[in-house]
Amino acid sequence: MSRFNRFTLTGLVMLALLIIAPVVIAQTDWSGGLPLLTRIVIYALAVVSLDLIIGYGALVSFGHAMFFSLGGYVVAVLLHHTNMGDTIFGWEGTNSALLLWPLALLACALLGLVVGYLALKTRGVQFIMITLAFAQMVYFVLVSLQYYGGDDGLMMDMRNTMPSIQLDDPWAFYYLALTLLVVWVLFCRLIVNSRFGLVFQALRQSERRAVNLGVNPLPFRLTAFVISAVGTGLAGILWANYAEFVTPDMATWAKSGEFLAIVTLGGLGTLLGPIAGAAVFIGLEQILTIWTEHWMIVMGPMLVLIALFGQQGMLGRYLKGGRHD
Amino acid sequence: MELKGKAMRVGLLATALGTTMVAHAAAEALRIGFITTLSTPAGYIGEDIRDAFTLAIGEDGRLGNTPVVLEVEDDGLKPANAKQSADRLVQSGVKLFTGVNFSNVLAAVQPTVMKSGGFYVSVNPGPSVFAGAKCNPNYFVASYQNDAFHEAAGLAANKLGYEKVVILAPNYQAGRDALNGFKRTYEGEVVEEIYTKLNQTDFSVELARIRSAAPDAIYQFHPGGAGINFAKQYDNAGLKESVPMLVPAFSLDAQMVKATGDAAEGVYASALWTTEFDNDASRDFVKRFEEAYGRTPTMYAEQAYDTANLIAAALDAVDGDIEDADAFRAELAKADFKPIRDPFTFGPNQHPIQNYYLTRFEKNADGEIVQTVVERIAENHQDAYAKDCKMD
Amino acid sequence: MILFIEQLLNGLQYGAFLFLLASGLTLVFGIMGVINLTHGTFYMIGAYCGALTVALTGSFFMGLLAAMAGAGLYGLLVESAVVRWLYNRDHLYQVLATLGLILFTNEAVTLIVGRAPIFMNIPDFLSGSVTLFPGLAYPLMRLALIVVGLAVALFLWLLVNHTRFGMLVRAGADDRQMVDALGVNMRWLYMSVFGLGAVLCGLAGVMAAPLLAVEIAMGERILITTFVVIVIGGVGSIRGALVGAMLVGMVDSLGRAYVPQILTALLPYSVADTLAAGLVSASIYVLMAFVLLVRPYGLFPARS
Amino acid sequence: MTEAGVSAADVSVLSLDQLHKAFGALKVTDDVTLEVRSGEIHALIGPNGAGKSTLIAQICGEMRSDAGRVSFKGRDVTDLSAFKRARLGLGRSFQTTQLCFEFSVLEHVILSLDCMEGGSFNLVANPRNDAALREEAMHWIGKVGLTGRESRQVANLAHGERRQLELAVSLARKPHVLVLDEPMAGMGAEESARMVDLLGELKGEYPMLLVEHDMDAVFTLADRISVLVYGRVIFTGTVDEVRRNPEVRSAYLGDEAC
Repeated sequence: MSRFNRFTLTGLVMLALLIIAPVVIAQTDWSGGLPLLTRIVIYALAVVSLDLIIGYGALVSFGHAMFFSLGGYVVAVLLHHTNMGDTIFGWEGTNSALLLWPLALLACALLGLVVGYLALKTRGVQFIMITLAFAQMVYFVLVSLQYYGGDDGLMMDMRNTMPSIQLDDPWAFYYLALTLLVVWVLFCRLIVNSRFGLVFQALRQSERRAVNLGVNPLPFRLTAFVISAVGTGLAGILWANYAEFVTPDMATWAKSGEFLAIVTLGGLGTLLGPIAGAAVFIGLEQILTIWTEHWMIVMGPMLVLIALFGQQGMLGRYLKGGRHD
Repeated sequence: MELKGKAMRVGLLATALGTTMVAHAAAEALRIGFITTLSTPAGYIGEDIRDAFTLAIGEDGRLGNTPVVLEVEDDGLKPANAKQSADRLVQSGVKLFTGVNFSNVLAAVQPTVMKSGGFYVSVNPGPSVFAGAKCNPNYFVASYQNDAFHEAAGLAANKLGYEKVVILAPNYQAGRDALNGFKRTYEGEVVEEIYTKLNQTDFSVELARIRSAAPDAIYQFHPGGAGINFAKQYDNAGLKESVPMLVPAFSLDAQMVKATGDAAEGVYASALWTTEFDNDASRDFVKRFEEAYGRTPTMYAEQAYDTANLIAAALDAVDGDIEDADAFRAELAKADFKPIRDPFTFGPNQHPIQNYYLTRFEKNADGEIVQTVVERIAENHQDAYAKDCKMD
Repeated sequence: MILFIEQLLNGLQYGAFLFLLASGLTLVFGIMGVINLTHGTFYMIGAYCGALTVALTGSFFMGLLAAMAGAGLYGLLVESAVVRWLYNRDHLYQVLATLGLILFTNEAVTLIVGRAPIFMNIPDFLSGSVTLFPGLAYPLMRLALIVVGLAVALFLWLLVNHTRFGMLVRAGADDRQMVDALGVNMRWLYMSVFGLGAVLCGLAGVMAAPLLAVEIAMGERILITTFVVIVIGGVGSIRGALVGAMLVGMVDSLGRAYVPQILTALLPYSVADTLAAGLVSASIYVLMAFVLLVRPYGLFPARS
Repeated sequence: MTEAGVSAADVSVLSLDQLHKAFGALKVTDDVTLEVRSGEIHALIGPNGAGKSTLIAQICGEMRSDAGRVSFKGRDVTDLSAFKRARLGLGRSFQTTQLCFEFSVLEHVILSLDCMEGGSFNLVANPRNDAALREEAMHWIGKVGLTGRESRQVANLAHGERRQLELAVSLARKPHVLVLDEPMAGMGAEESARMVDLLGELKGEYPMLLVEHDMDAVFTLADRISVLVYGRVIFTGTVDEVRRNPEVRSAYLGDEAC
């Protein structure tokens, strides 16, 4: 029971901090606070999704940036056509988030399905590399999309619209992103503890045992992979709306690596740890860049130290400890 | 010497404390948002831009007569970071921005600044998106429109009498723009159009294709390290002697020439300005820059210095008050100052109408490779997008 | 025809270069189970040490020695300070730590040498071209790369198949516990393999430096390609690294040489142009995905 | 040992027909024919390297056979993958324990019960809160003598307890045959004795193929014994027949026998 309590307690503390932080920062004259928090929340959404398959399924994807970029590109491209007055296969387009976002998520799910199906034929290092390969392919496709700006990326003239929520208002946008994060974490938590989740985790701990209990590994891993792709895609959608432009940058291996680093930093298989990881990683990057342009000379060794001594990331020990006995 | 010491000190301060540089911060100092790329291998360009701008500000912390504070932010060549910085600076009340070094970063920063009603004056990139239908009254480009060097190179190729050429660029937007710009003005035959991979390091395959096509010359655009690699390998393959190479200025800037060595000798480039410009303002600038920072200024440094002086002239005309945006805009648009390169005027899209030169990398008396001016190839050249720009 | 042979040579040359990088990486990977992202950094260190030494002494051989020594020493430092403690940890921690080392090294080199790329000349005895047969002159520097690549392949083959060290390396790739059980000093074995890998990177760096811009982050550009090579070849196998390197070198080079022409002949220009550029860029990743789908553990996996 | 009574119960549950497996030139299993009848414990013995582990992998579907057939409950399963064979009721234990170490004992047995049909894609329901599942899981935990240990994490169990849990995990699925790969391996005398008692209790309920080195255990438990040497079954018979057979004695039992 204590594990449940620790998760709930940590989750509530984080939520309280994320709710209050912008209000507190607004009292100071630091204008970068809200955008920084928004970035943290969006990244958190992506890395929580990644943690779902790495932490609970040992599926180390080095290509999750492809879903991040796809989510963003789908909304940006559709918005672009709508604003240009083009029709898309006879459809005049829309700017409504309620329509565009599910569409983008569907695209991510389909890509996840295809990539997952092929990649899950391999394991371990080969899985890491084949996901990377697919992400690189997506990256090169995006770079070669001349019509959508190619390497320079595509501007969005406005954010999507949503009934009764002003996405253009930074406060409303932040709290919307935060709400989505909360919902997503709760959903992931539900999955982890579900009948599906039990099997999925069993596959990580002992595939042979699970198979001899009659489990066919592929559908379970594929389902989790697709769910993870959708979550990362949602983060991409939010990112596109936050930044109001998308670039192939979103699909580089460095971005995928960043996601991996954040998950590890926060603590694998904890769902909440990666959120703390995102806050620390992005916060640190922000603080260090303000301090010196040679910030990497500090950031680098910090990552090394975390890998060497933070055996389970920042929150791994705490959130995983105290279970059974 | 006095100046050198001060400038060094200011430069060092900027390096050590990063980013917010306070030069004699008076209470009323005008804050200028200066977002540029300092980290990453391309950071040397950002350093040149920042340092030249700082040099223009001088030891008294004034741009013209107006006390200013440069709010320098490193974007790390990530548009998202730059956008973040722009948001932050806009919210803290900054109204005037400059410094961005790359088109994709500018694409992230410019709209944010425009939305806030602030001004942006570009020190380097002039992407076509903002030069045509999406031009903006508060957006000025004090350098060049992105296609200009390529168009000038096309004219140069005509003048040099090349009848068939092979053209190469990396397969991304700027690369495609480059080759299209060249083809717009070039009158001969393009026998082969080769797109290389982004971040490609080895060009042996492309060199073999060039050799077999046996053109009169090649035109190639590869920025940064790729440009150096290309020039070195081109020389090593023995092609430089038989097939002349023409490049836009930023494919071989002063720093890149050092890393390219003798392989750069004999290469032609289209340019706005070089260190060998024959006028006092230019010589003085090169001397001061070298004294202050111990290195040769690149074309980017010159552009930043001119941008600073353009802003200085406009500020002086409005007594440092940019709250009256209309007045400040009108003064900027006059371009009423003496640049180091040839004087220019602004077209309707507020991009420069200016002269371009054909230059050649040659050894000087000291055996150093310098960029000598061959001849003027374009007079009062205007970009192709100006006609699409309709200011209100 | 002559052009085709020249392009084959280019593919061979690129393959030889990739092999210098991939052989060390695959051993480290196979024997120690470590994903070492700093491998590209050793290559950069080699290029810098070589270029700076040549600038100082004017001797290419001094540069060669300095590059191999510099990269090797840095490799040993990285092994003993960081990587050694990560042998039995999950791959993720190795990725995190070595990513941190990349960031650190790049910035440290920036602070010491500066951001602007530095220059290294082609040594006189390797400048110019030789005529292989009428109509085909090939640059000596590139021929030298091919020769060095093949020599290293031969050296590694002898080392792995005909020495006690090689026996341990092979055993280690097959079964780590077994080597442990033999009572071999594993620390010594790991350090030498890691150091050897770094030295070969340094060699690749100094051999490439005359043809390339020596600059920060040059290692990361080549790192991912190197990983592609060893995954295609099969992790832990020298033979796999050689075959993978040649395959990647050929596919990349011949793709760049002929795919645009072939597609332009078959398809309307506007389609062919974009398609060719995309295909050429992604060719090695397509190759890797294809190989892994058919043979999930690569062509010559060390561990079956 | 008495001769097993010849009755309707004597039908074969699991039968191997001329199974072959070679790695290169090395024939690891060579023409193995063998059957496990309902209600019996059929022991498989043989020296190290005889091919026992490979044979089990072939039976359970982890390794494809080069030739031959595996039939289970009268159905040809040679081409079925491991998880499909498991779903048909082929239960097993592993030579080195294969368990999910992060689960609690209770969770693990619940997992086993919940996978009867190959696992569920229900993303919402928490099986731990299913009273019926818990109750049934507790029954099997009790059956193998782990009552009181149900909330302990598998990683914290003693070696013998893990073996008991493996049995519970298999039994919970009500298997039609149990393939046990050295269930006593690594156990102390006391633990072994408890395991022998436990298997003895289960005898008759579940047909078993028992691979074991502990000859005392084999002679106590088995109805029939097959001897595997260099991939071939050199003899099959009752315990007494095996004891008496000179070929077996020389090839394998030798001094170890008594």
